[in-house]
Amino acid sequence: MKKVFIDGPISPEFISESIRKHQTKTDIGAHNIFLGQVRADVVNNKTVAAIDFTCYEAMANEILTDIREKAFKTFNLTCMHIYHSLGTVKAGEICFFVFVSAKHSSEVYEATQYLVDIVKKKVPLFGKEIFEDETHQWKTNK
Amino acid sequence: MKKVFIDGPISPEFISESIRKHQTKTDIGAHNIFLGQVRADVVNNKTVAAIDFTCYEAMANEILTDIREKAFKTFNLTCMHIYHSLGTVKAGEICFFVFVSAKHSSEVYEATQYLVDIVKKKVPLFGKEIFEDETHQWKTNK
Amino acid sequence: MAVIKYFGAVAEITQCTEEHIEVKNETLSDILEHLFKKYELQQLPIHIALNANLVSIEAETAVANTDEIALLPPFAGG
Amino acid sequence: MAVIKYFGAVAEITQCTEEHIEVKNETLSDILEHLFKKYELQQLPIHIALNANLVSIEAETAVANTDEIALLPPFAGG
Repeated sequence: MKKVFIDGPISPEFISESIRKHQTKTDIGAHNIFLGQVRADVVNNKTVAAIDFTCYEAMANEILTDIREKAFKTFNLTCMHIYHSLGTVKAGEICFFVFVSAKHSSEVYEATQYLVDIVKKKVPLFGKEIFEDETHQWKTNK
Repeated sequence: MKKVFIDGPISPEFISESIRKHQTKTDIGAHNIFLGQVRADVVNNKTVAAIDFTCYEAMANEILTDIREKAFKTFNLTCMHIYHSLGTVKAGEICFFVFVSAKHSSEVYEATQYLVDIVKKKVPLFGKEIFEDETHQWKTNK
Repeated sequence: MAVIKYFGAVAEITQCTEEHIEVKNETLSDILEHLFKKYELQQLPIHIALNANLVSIEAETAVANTDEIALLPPFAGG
Repeated sequence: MAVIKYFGAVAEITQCTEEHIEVKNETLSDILEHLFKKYELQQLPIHIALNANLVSIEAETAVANTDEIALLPPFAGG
């Protein structure tokens, strides 16, 4: 099982380091990266300052293993990485990083979208949206 | 006209710096990044070591301005950046970087694919694939 | 003892993330009915996982003292 | 003088990236026919740009001494 969960925000340096590691794989011609960034949404005049993520890790790891297997079977990929934050991620910071690589550009787009959508839908992650006044509400994926 | 052309490879640090600059834009919820990486393709037993890119810049800049305008009209984007290398980019290095940002994830995928495809098709860039034995062939987009 | 795990909005209401209960002959439905009443969870949209797999709440599933039951509010990853 | 620009595989054959020609009454087709013959470019798939805009090779377009004509081999960006 590959490491998916990261404490706190996913830094731009972590992303560039992930990209750099793929530069030795010279059969790759195309990378597609999705990044989820915490929005400072305004709800009833209150602004989201951060999201605090928690996870049912035992279940999440099983589901993520299935997701990886299915994606490698469905798409013609060279590499696939999924990272998600746990704990507090402030507005403007990155909480979700999907990284897909293939020989040709045509292979990557659908895989990225599939992974983003299925992680949102199937992985037991919970998000407490903390407003600037320290009240909160629970995030729900539509 | 925004700067598109970069001398030599696009470094992972350039990419992370671009990501970092978007962290102050807290209305963004989703980024999608496409990276084109030079493949060490084998043609008649010879391996591609690098691509040397040249460009008809006057024409490229006009076309890129049209592409940007059309993309902002067609897709609901917050930001859009296109970068392409000129000069020598070795196998494993990145020569093409498309970066699209929007409020919601559903907005970004189609825009990225549109931009990648139209840049490949319409921008007058030329690529000399240099083999390890210093012979070469001219790259052609299908 | 069976382990009951609470997450997110559910854990906020139960005010704990985990508790242990002694199971005799209760089915999954019996246990859940008891917990939903105890914590007044009826209004929440909750999914149930038994040993890390989603299950139907209606199922007359037997529960062993080695089992882990999780009460999961709507997912919010990404 | 009109400027003729050569790129990529075309520039490799012409062995220069730019040349200047004095235009009198020649159309774009006349000039291109001359250049294609001079450099034996007939076999190459070439697009033509007049002042940075793609044009049809067949067009009986007039050319001024301020114009820029570019001979473009297949595009290869990305």
